[in-house]
Amino acid sequence: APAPAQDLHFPSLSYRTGPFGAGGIPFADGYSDYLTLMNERDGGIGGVPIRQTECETAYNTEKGVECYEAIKGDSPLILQPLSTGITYQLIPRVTADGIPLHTMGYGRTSAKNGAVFSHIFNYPANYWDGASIAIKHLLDINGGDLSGKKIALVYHNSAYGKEPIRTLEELSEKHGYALSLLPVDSPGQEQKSQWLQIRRDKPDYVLMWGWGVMNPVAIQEAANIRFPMENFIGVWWSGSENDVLPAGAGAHGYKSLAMHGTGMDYPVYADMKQYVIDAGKAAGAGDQVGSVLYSRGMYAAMLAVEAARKAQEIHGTAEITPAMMRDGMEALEITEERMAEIGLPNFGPAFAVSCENHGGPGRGLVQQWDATAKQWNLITDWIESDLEVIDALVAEDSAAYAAEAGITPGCN
Amino acid sequence: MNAPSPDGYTTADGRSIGPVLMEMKNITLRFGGVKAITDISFDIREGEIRAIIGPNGAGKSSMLNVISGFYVPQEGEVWFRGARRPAMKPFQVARQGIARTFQNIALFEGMSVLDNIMTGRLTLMKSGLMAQALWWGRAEAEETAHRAEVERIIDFLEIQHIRKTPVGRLPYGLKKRVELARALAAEPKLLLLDEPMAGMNVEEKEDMSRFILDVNDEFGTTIALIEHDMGVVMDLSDRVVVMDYGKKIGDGTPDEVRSNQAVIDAYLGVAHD
Amino acid sequence: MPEQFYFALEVSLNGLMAGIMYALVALGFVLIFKASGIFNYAQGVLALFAALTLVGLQNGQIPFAHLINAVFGTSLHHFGWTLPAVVAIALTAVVMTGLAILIERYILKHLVNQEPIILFMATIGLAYFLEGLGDVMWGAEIKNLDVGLPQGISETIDEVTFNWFGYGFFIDRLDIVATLVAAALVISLMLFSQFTKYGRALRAVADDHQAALSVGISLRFIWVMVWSIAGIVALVAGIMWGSKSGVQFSLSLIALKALPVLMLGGFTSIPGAIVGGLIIGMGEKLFEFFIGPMIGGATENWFAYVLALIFLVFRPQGLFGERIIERV
Amino acid sequence: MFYREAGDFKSSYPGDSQTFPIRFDRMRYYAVLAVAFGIIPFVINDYWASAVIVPFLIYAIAALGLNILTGYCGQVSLGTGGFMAVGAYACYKLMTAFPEVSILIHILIAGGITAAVGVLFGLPSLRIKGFYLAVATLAAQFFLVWLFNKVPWFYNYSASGQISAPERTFLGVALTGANASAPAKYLTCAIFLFALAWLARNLTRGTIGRKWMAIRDMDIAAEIIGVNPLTTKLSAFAVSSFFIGISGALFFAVYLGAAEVGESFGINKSFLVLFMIIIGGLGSIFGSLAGAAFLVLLPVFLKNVLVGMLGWPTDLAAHLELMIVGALIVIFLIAEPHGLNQLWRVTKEKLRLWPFPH
Amino acid sequence: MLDDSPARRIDPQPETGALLEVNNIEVIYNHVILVLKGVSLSVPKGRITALLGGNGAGKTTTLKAISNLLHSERGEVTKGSILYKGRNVQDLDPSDMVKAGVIQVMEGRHCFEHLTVEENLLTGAYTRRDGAAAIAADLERVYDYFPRLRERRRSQAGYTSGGEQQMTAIGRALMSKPEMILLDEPSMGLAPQLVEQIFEIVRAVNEHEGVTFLLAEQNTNVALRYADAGYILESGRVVMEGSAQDLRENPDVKEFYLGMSDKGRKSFRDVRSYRRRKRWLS
Ligand SMILES: Nc1ncnc2c1ncn2[C@@H]1O[C@H](COP(=O)(O)OP(=O)(O)OP(=O)(O)O)[C@@H](O)[C@H]1O
Ligand SMILES: Nc1ncnc2c1ncn2[C@@H]1O[C@H](COP(=O)(O)OP(=O)(O)OP(=O)(O)O)[C@@H](O)[C@H]1O
Ligand SMILES: [Mg+2]
Ligand SMILES: [Mg+2]
Repeated sequence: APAPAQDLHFPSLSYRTGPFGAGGIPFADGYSDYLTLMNERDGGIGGVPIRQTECETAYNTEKGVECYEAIKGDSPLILQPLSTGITYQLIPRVTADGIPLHTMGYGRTSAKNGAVFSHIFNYPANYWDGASIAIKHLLDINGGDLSGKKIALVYHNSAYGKEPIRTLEELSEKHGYALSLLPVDSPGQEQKSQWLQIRRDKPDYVLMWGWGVMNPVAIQEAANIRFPMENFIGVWWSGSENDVLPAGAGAHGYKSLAMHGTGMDYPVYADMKQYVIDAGKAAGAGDQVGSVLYSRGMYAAMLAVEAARKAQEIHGTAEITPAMMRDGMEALEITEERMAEIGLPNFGPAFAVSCENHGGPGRGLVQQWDATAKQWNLITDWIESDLEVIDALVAEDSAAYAAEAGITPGCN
Repeated sequence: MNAPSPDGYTTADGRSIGPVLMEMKNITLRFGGVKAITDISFDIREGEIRAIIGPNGAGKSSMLNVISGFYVPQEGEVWFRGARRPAMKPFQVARQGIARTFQNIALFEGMSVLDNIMTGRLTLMKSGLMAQALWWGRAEAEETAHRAEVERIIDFLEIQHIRKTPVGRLPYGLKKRVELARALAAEPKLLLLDEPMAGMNVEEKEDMSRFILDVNDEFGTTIALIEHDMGVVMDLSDRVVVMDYGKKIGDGTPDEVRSNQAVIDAYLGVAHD
Repeated sequence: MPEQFYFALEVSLNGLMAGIMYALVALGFVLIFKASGIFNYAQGVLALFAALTLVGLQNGQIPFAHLINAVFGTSLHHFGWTLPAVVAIALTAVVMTGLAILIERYILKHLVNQEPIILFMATIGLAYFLEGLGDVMWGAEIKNLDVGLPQGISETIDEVTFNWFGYGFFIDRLDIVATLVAAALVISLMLFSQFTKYGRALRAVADDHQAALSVGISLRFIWVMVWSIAGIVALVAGIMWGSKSGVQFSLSLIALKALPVLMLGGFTSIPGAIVGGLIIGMGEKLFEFFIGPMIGGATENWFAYVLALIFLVFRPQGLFGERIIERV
Repeated sequence: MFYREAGDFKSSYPGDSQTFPIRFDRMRYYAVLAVAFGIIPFVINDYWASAVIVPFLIYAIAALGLNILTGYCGQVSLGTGGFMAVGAYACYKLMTAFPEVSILIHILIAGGITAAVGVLFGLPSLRIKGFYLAVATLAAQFFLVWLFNKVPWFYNYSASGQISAPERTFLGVALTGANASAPAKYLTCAIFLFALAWLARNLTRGTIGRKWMAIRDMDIAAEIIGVNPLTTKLSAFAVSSFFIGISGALFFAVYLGAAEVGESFGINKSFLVLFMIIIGGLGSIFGSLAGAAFLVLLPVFLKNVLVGMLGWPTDLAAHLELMIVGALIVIFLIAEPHGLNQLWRVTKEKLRLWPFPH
Repeated sequence: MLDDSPARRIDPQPETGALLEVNNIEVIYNHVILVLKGVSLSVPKGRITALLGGNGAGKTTTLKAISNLLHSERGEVTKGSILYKGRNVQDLDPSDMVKAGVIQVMEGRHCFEHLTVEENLLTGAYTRRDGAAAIAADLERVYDYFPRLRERRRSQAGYTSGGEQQMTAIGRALMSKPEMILLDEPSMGLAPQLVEQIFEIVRAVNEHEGVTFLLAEQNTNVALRYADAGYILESGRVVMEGSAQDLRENPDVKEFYLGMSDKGRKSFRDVRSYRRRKRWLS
């Protein structure tokens, strides 16, 4: 194991260029700003300063691997690549190297099973939770009955986009809706045929698993064919300002999932403004503060910081190693009080991580775009995913992985 | 030589010419509206140097292309070694023993002189892909054997000094010589030369003539030759076909052709020598 | 079954319109290929660069702000003015012309008479460079482009067709604009290349750089001219595509949608770009719409290429391309 | 000074056609081999292996393959990514279906399968030429990617369509999977590269190589002098795809360990490998290696300088990196359109003449 | 055809000065291949000057150095100077050279394959500014010179025969109304009566329009009949120069370039051994 560091190394595998740069920038900014805040305001975590490094992956797996290899010897406490593709590369590597990987709302869903994926965490929610939450939301609006309804899934034709399909299929059996699948090739600039199909088939609801330019184009096309926007729900990666703004008024009423709150109505922003933004220490261009993806980056950093605190606490040392960090993450417990203390009351769900469950509570929210006010509004309370269905799928998929990779599942 | 017998004839300088090697029968070739060749028949005999002459655009090169199988005439038949030639791809024609040079030099510019000449022997090489990949026994032995042959031709044409030069850099005349070497390397029965001496000065033409005669002498190669230098044509060839606007306007020994009024009008301009 | 028929018709119409959008990009390729035999891979990036510049100018962004801030620790972002669309478009056209001059000066001039693949490679280098430059100059975040083009379903067509057929056709107004603009572009470019001596010079240059030089055609001038026109065509394409999806990196990838169009129409033919676009657009949409669902969808990318390939097997130079001269 | 041909006469044709006719070149070649197999395996660490050297070796194989097709046979292909995917997926299916068979054999068979697919997609080259062919090969690229993405059998029905390489050993040493050590990965790739480069060298200096080059330089003339265009072009496609298939298999199994087809074998791969051979030098084996080294190393180098040494923000550095790579490509082409290989040759020619200018 | 044609009367003292002056130029290709090793020429205005020499002597290179087309072949003039009308023209663009009145007909035709014959000819008029009527008139004149081209005017040049392409290339140069034409091997691949015809055209253009010619030619015989003066190049050096008359009478030239021995022309068949070219300089 690497020697204890003088500081806490939080690398950021970000992408500020390439086809998905528009999504990567705010996330990376939020991630970095929160860590900067910790340093500026608290002098680090537990008295040890945070050292941030950033490595550009351009959403490209090879560059991601290069970044990983470059930093892995430098005691990185936690990695968050914000890319399902890179996550898949890193899963075996981090496990072998003993570095924890946090993929919040993306990556490999079955990593929820900590007995197989010892170093991978995907709390507070994953894709399958997302799919289930969306269906739950639809159930709610439909008085608990979706039978006979038609639901279409428009998805990014990649590993990422395909993730929810299994879940949605399982759920369609359970709830009796008809599911149709409409893949969109990356990057997704042209979606005429998909949306004409939707226009023809007139599904009751459209779900979307999109990323990058695919999102605004889909929303634009939906508006073009006058698909009722409130029946169009995107996953949390299809719910940022960038996605809805290009469609202008047409996007009004579009919904997306969320795994945390948004906007700047949280006390933490007072400190953020004081210590980071006004101090000229904001990351990037500093113009993303408060946006959805910025909030997500900040949330990711916040959870990482909390896990680090936890690790310091269990191991009784402030200078933690990646292995200790892993333990901290596995023992992480987020309570509502703690969230309030941090200055993010009710921003995310309360949950506790355990070896059996690296995936958190699987709760989410639904937000809706108000095109006139140009802001997202949360329209539901926390929605629980259908763990009965999902846990079975997780068990099945993680068992398959364990068999393939020769891992004996177990919690120590 | 009048009305050669089927078995051949004897030339003025005493060489004996064999039976018909290749015969073109009523060839007509059109490109859209352009009639490049109209109903032309002639034959080439074994061991002969046969010239094809005519004004620019008369269809001479097209005729060679028909012989090499690159152009497929709309009408007419090609007979080779006493049999009618079926429809064939150019590379199959080459494998029958017909090699040629081109009017606009068609060397492989990216390769060295040596490699270019070696390509001439492709039709004779047999080793398989695997053997070559591993460079085992047969491939290397074969390579060496053919290399020896090629070196002989290189010596013969006196291009030893440029063996390893990429042909792209060579001056025009040398390129022509390399092209000739490549054609010779194929050990053809019939060698087609399209203006082999264009762009050469007298001295070089003399050299080239010498080579052509020697090939003809030494290997008994039959040669069909297109050339605009009347001196060369008249001196070298045994028989001459004259074309004009795609039609045949004369055929016979150099002397006959030289005095043919139609030929003088269409091509020579003035009586030559 | 009239329903099905109407669907097919609607899909075809929309396919044609999508094809026009591809053709807008393909046009730029054709121009440059015609004029220099260069297969300009950077055309897509040119469109991105043009769109970025347009938005930047319109919003009064300070170019290179991020770089300046990083180096000098300043915090510059905007000049604080916004420009009317027309002015911004005109200025962008000027920028594209300037870019053409620079490209000629620093790249093409030095590559006269090189093999096509080398020139192709150079344009890829250029594409990289411009991509980086665009980002450094204007920032990589997604931007909205609004020059006041209408968007969304055309109500008129919807209503009229509904009254006539009992089925309202969906046509995007942006597509209608694109069609009109493309038609205007194609006609003017065709007139230019058919009836001016520059048009002839363009084709001469494409055939043989050296010979063109030897008759006194200034490659430099021709190239600057053509690259400027291609830059402006790229601007048009950038505006159309940018209005649709916002301006960001992926815009440069539309080049990949233009390639099958180009190949089908012929690399050297201006009307070919349009006809190719129409065929590809309609073909791929119909295929995706009717066959796609059976085989899992997302077929458009490869189907466009396969369609073009099928045409090429019968006409190796594309529908309207110049015959490939094979002689010895 | 050392670089002299004089006194280095050849007395036999095999001697004259050997790979490195000049003594000094030969010595240097042995030195490179000694370093590659005698020193590097003992000093290589994870970073150098995973970030630089292994990708370099693998790309070099792909570049060799493409160079055979494009550089030697003149058929421009943009399908490299797709063919690499064929190699990768073939290897994955073989690895999971026949776990008891050696991974090395799987890799070779994957190459063979790719060769077959390559021949299939090479058929249009008989009609279609030049850039039209280049664009047509994109059909292969997009179709193959789509196929591997769409048909679950290829990825063993995994939820996301990703494939991950299970651990496979050779003589008890892990070559794939997370436990494969840097030297093991390095040696696997290095041995493949060495063997394939040797194969490529043999092929290109013999009959088949000359047929390829003849087709490249002037296909009509080649046909008229007796080259069968069908078999020649298809053999180039086959050999090239064999190489590319192996590189794809290594890329997936040894280097990445997991792959998603659209992301790992997308169109960008095709372009990248094409750049390599153009920058390195078309029709040159050394050029393929040089080009691969250049394009793998340059971005890493630039990143380390800009971010690591100058401390610039990563995004700025990434954008500048793009600009610099782009500019360098152009500068290189202007300085020497025939690539690094030619640059090297000219340098040698100068050395030979040294100290005289001409 | 080899006995002396009506020899042109040569003014012993050209009344006009040199239009083009090449002073001791050295040309290197690809930074390493030294091709011209100090060539000096002087081309008097209104005259026909021939540049003779064997294959690879450097004729084409000299012409390209003058027309500035060398750059596009990765060649450069490393020493010496080229003066046209007393002005150093080395830094001009090839197109500026054409504007200045110097046009080159390249060796090996170089027609624009995809353009029709007529379009090829019209590109020759690219730099002209004297109106469509004048251009049309000149086009007619070219067709009168080469009737074969009139017949083929609508065909793509790539599909015309070698000779037709040669005519097109020469016609194209004439279309630019130049002051000076650099002709590289105009007779190559042309039928004999056409060779005479082309040289007649050269002479006519020279006499009636005062166009100066510098022509590189292998066909020494014809070239020296039509030229006023000549230079002989060997391996990148000028080895002999003089009036056409002098050259024609020089025994070495006679033997090596005109193929004549004391007994007149001998048959190509009689050349029994390969001949070593005599070098005037090594
Ligand atoms: N692009 C080039 N690169 C390298 N060497 C060249 C190049 N062009 C010509 N050379 C060399 O320069 C020398 C002179 O060539 P040049 O073409 O000027 O001769 P030439 O007198 O015109 O001959 P020819 O009568 O055959 O046309 C030759 O040895 C040739 O190999
Ligand atoms: N592939 C083709 N397509 C169209 N026309 C052609 C083609 N090949 C030749 N021609 C035409 O056929 C005629 C004969 O051409 P060919 O090349 O055979 O003439 P040639 O006798 O060799 O003339 P030269 O002495 O000038 O080389 C010419 O008018 C030419 O334009
Ligand atoms: Mg001919
Ligand atoms: Mg010459």
